[in-house]
Amino acid sequence: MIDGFVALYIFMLAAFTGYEIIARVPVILHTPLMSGSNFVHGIVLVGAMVALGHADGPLDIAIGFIAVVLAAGNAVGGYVVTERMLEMFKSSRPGGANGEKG
Amino acid sequence: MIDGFVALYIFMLAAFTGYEIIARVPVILHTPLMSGSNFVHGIVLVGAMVALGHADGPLDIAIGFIAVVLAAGNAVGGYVVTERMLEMFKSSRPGGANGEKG
Amino acid sequence: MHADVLTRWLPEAIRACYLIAALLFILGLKRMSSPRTARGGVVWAGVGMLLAVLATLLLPGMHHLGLIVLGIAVAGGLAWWSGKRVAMTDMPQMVALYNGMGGGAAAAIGVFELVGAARVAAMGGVDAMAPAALVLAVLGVLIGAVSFSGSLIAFAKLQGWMDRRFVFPGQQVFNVLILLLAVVLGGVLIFAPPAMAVIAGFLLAALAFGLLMTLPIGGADMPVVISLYNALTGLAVAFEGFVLQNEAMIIAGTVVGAAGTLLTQLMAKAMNRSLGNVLFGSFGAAAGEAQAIDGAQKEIEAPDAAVMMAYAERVVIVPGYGMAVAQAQHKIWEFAHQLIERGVKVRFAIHPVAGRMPGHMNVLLAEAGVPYDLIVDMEDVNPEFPNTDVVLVIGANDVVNPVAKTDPASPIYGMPVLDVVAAKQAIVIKRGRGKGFAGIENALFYADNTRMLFGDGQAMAAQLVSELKSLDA
Amino acid sequence: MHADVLTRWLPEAIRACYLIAALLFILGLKRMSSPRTARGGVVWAGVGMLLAVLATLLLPGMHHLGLIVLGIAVAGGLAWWSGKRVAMTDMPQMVALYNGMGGGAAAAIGVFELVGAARVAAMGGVDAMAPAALVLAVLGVLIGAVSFSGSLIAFAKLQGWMDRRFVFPGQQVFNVLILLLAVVLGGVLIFAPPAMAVIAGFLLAALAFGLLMTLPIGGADMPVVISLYNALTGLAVAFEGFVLQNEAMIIAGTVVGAAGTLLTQLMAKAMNRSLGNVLFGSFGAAAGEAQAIDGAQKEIEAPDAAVMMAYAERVVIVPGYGMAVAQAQHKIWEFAHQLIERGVKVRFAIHPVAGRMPGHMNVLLAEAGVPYDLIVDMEDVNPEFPNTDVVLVIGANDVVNPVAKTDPASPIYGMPVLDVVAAKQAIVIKRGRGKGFAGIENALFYADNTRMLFGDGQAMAAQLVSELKSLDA
Ligand SMILES: NC(=O)c1ccc[n+]([C@@H]2O[C@H](COP(=O)([O-])OP(=O)(O)OC[C@H]3O[C@@H](n4cnc5c(N)ncnc54)[C@H](OP(=O)(O)O)[C@@H]3O)[C@@H](O)[C@H]2O)c1
Ligand SMILES: NC(=O)c1ccc[n+]([C@@H]2O[C@H](COP(=O)([O-])OP(=O)(O)OC[C@H]3O[C@@H](n4cnc5c(N)ncnc54)[C@H](OP(=O)(O)O)[C@@H]3O)[C@@H](O)[C@H]2O)c1
Repeated sequence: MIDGFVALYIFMLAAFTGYEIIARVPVILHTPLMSGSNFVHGIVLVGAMVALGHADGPLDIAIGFIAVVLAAGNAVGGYVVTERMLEMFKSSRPGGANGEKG
Repeated sequence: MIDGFVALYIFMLAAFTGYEIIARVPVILHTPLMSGSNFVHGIVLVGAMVALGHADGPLDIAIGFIAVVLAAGNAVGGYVVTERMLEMFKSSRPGGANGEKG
Repeated sequence: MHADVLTRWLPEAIRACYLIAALLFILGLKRMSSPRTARGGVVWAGVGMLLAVLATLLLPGMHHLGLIVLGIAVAGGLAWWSGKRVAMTDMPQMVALYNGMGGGAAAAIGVFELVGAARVAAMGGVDAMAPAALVLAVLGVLIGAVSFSGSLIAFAKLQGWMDRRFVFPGQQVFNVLILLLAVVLGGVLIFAPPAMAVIAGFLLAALAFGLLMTLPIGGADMPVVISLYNALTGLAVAFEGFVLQNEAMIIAGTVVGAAGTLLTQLMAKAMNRSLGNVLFGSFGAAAGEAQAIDGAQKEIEAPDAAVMMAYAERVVIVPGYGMAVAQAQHKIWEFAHQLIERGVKVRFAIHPVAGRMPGHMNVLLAEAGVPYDLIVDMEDVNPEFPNTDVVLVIGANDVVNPVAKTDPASPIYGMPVLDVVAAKQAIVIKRGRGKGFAGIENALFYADNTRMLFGDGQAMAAQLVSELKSLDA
Repeated sequence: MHADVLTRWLPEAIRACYLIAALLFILGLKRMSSPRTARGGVVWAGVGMLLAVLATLLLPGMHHLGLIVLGIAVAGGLAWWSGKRVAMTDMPQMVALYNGMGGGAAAAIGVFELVGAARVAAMGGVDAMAPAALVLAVLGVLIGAVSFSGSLIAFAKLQGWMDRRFVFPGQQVFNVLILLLAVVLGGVLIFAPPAMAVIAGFLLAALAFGLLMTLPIGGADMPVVISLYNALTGLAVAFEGFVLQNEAMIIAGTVVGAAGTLLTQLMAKAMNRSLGNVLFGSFGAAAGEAQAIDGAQKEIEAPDAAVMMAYAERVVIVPGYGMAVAQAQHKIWEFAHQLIERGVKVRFAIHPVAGRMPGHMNVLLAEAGVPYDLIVDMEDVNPEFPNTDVVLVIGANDVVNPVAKTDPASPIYGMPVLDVVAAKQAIVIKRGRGKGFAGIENALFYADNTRMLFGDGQAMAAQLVSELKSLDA
């Protein structure tokens, strides 16, 4: 069980982590990273599955199914698009020696 | 209450946070930062106070008192030393325009 | 006995999967923020997602498994298919679409919980949800619904389905009133026993606000807005994660919420604007009368331009939004490649806000196969223009406009620009006298050492390619 | 009724204080990692600490409040006094001392809990502690105790109370056996009902291991070792925080644990060594026979040196460990200041591992009042040496030794050094022919354009100052 305070701690630390991860990103990666984080919140699919899995009656099932469908679109679409964008980042020198430059 | 899993989450996130904070530190600040983080774990004083505050019998009191004394030394000494070290970082230009340079 | 052991270790194992998934998400995002490791990052995050989804299927007490799998398969399949076949230049609207779906899912989960609480309340039960959970469920619905309808509008605009900016007098006041309505209805849900009608009204008000708020924003500002909605969806997911007591959702959602907020600011900053200006302001409201530009534009023909560059020592190519419109990136790279083979030192100079989304040009050039070590940033290339023989500007306008430095009355005054005007020669490919995003005249086009090569970007690049070939024949 | 309200809101308010404290710690550390904001950072963290301690005093059900306040006042007062009066150069050992105390406190808390559990067990009770708490309590005692005794040895060594490295054959095997003993006793505490005798044995074994592990490490490696123990104390605090269910301790401890681990690695890396090498290896075990150095050292007298610098255009001053020994920083800054007033462009070049702790020279120069924008890093200054008229080396040796670049057999081969040998002229202040930390000959001292100014650093700097003055008289 996560009570309110523990949730606040987790919020605080996760927010720091998210902030620091982005703090050094080069402009070139802004759009792929937006897409990548869009994929990550596709984890909402897990919540949608739990909702539909505990649905009780037609209204519940309808709402739960909508949630699953939307969430699956988020997760799968987010992955495909991010993967396609990032696939294109390659260096002309094989080792990618220039990799950090961005 | 924090159960094992929640504790693991907090460990994980706090570790990320700590790591990212340090990742960009210039060499010039290594020693003050070591001292500063030494001060921060002086928070053990809180735990020592709780222990002594719930001590029951002479052995408990003795252990608790030792904990409080040691922890207070950590917290207060850590603060003073860090403060003295960092006090000396000043720029010749008042605005500290060169501040980020390290 | 066997079943007993299963139910005991299973939930722990599933929580462990969630923990690992959260870890993989963070590590994946970390890798995605450096070009060298970016490709691997999304795979790490993908493995985390797979793990979390599979673990959830095993959760004890789950019903409707068939329906769940069906929903995932159908929606996932469609998303996969659409994501695979969309053109590179249409990526931003796809991100908007998928992001909106995530926001909608978070809102749906919140509605699901509220409906359940309403059912308990209708049967005379009290306190179906803990206060903190109730508050966060309501907030999650509000934010998720705004992100849902707002992202769909952003998608429609970028897709070209809605060209106009819908503006009417008193619009901002009206929007604020709708938001207030949503907040009040949300408050009613929190402080009174939840009722179905209130839930429906609340959801509708939230959806309406997202829609109305996004309508007046111009299509070109959409990348920033999408990034904002991305952060909001993250937050909504985190809130609903608390309601469901799911740590992976809380952590992934919060990380995205914080990362997205910073990213939104960085994007707005790269465009030299504030977030408030993007959301509520309008671009181009300049302080005074812009200075008039003297002189005339001097034309050049493709054969001459090709020869000029073929015999130059250093050439810098500056792509802009017009290259994206013309889909000229492949032809331009073909041309650059030919120059390189002739011994010319060619580099691509990318302005941070060239195009219509951050990294737009990088993505296009990468698609065409331009290795990213030929691409230089603005700060690195600006001092080198005086030593550059020819700069080829293709479809860029605002980002090479010297008035940003010289004319305080210009709406883009203060924005850092590529110093093309300092080069020995500049050749500008564009279709005609069309203005750029900021809608102002460009002094570069009138400069003495600039030649205009009028025509569609792709056609002109193709012509340059064939001219070069004929040089060798 | 009143008391009832109190007990209801009080624990919540206290937890809120802990939350704010944790936030302030993180923000404070973040500020401390940038020179511009560093000073404020420690104050932020200090406010957090104060808040947490005051809140804890209000915790319901606390006994022995007088004793608590007494302990804090006495120990805190002593620590304040000692921290205030210690010399800047003695800071590292004070950090070691205070860090050891923290580790000891964490260990004491763990022992406190284990003793309580043992008492319950002795009275026939079972499971006084949850398994996870028990494991972490034991781990916290182990790590905290090692950090405690290890840090005290580090303190004693740096304080000059123990000069020798205590080495005996089979030492490492013996140390491993002691560690194994501690681990086994810890395991007994976890898997059997805890007993007093086992607790005592476990604690003693852990203390002995920290002591034995630190004894063979040379004094100059101590900064890295202290940083390691600092990280360990953080970890121990986090573990005991879990046992006490105190979130502030968990978070602050873990943050310090992670930050300290990275910092330890950065420090070792700056010295061009691995952590394993610091802990278990010995410096100077070179691969082959070092190359002999030809030539002779050429002396110079202070008046000539002063004149040379007074009429130079650019002077770079390179301080090293000898400046710290001689406490010459104030005199050197006085001298530099005079040069600056004469129009000479003076800068201080600091090698990352000059001195005996990271940032050693920065701290000393800052103490003397040298503004930090006169201080340049190795990477920035190295390309400029060929344009530098005179380099004044004071008490530095290894960090300016060109054999690090030229002689693969040298123990410092591969370490980046200050390229003083490339300057037009170098003047080296040292007492005689003493070697540096690495114990090797320095080719710079034999170079054609180097002059040796033999004498104690402080005395020589003072002489340079008075020579300069007499130039003007
Ligand atoms: N990157 C971002 O995130 C972002 C987001 C929103 C807004 N913006 C803004 O967008 C602007 C970007 O500047 P920019 O220089 O890239 O583009 P721009 O200033 O919008 O100029 C684009 C130019 O391309 C030409 N063009 C259009 N279609 C063409 C075609 N088919 N072939 C050849 N030329 C064509 C147009 O002239 P013709 O009509 O004469 O051909 C136009 O002058 C900046 O003002 C920036 O602030 C950027
Ligand atoms: N910074 C760190 O974190 C750290 C930690 C541990 C080890 N180390 C190591 O320490 C070394 C540091 O290099 P360094 O160049 O700073 O120092 P160094 O190589 O140790 O040389 C110091 C020199 O100062 C001279 N000296 C001593 N007392 C003096 C006095 N009173 N007046 C004038 N000169 C005096 C000595 O020569 P005389 O005896 O002839 O005067 C000696 O050659 C490196 O090898 C580094 O790896 C650094």
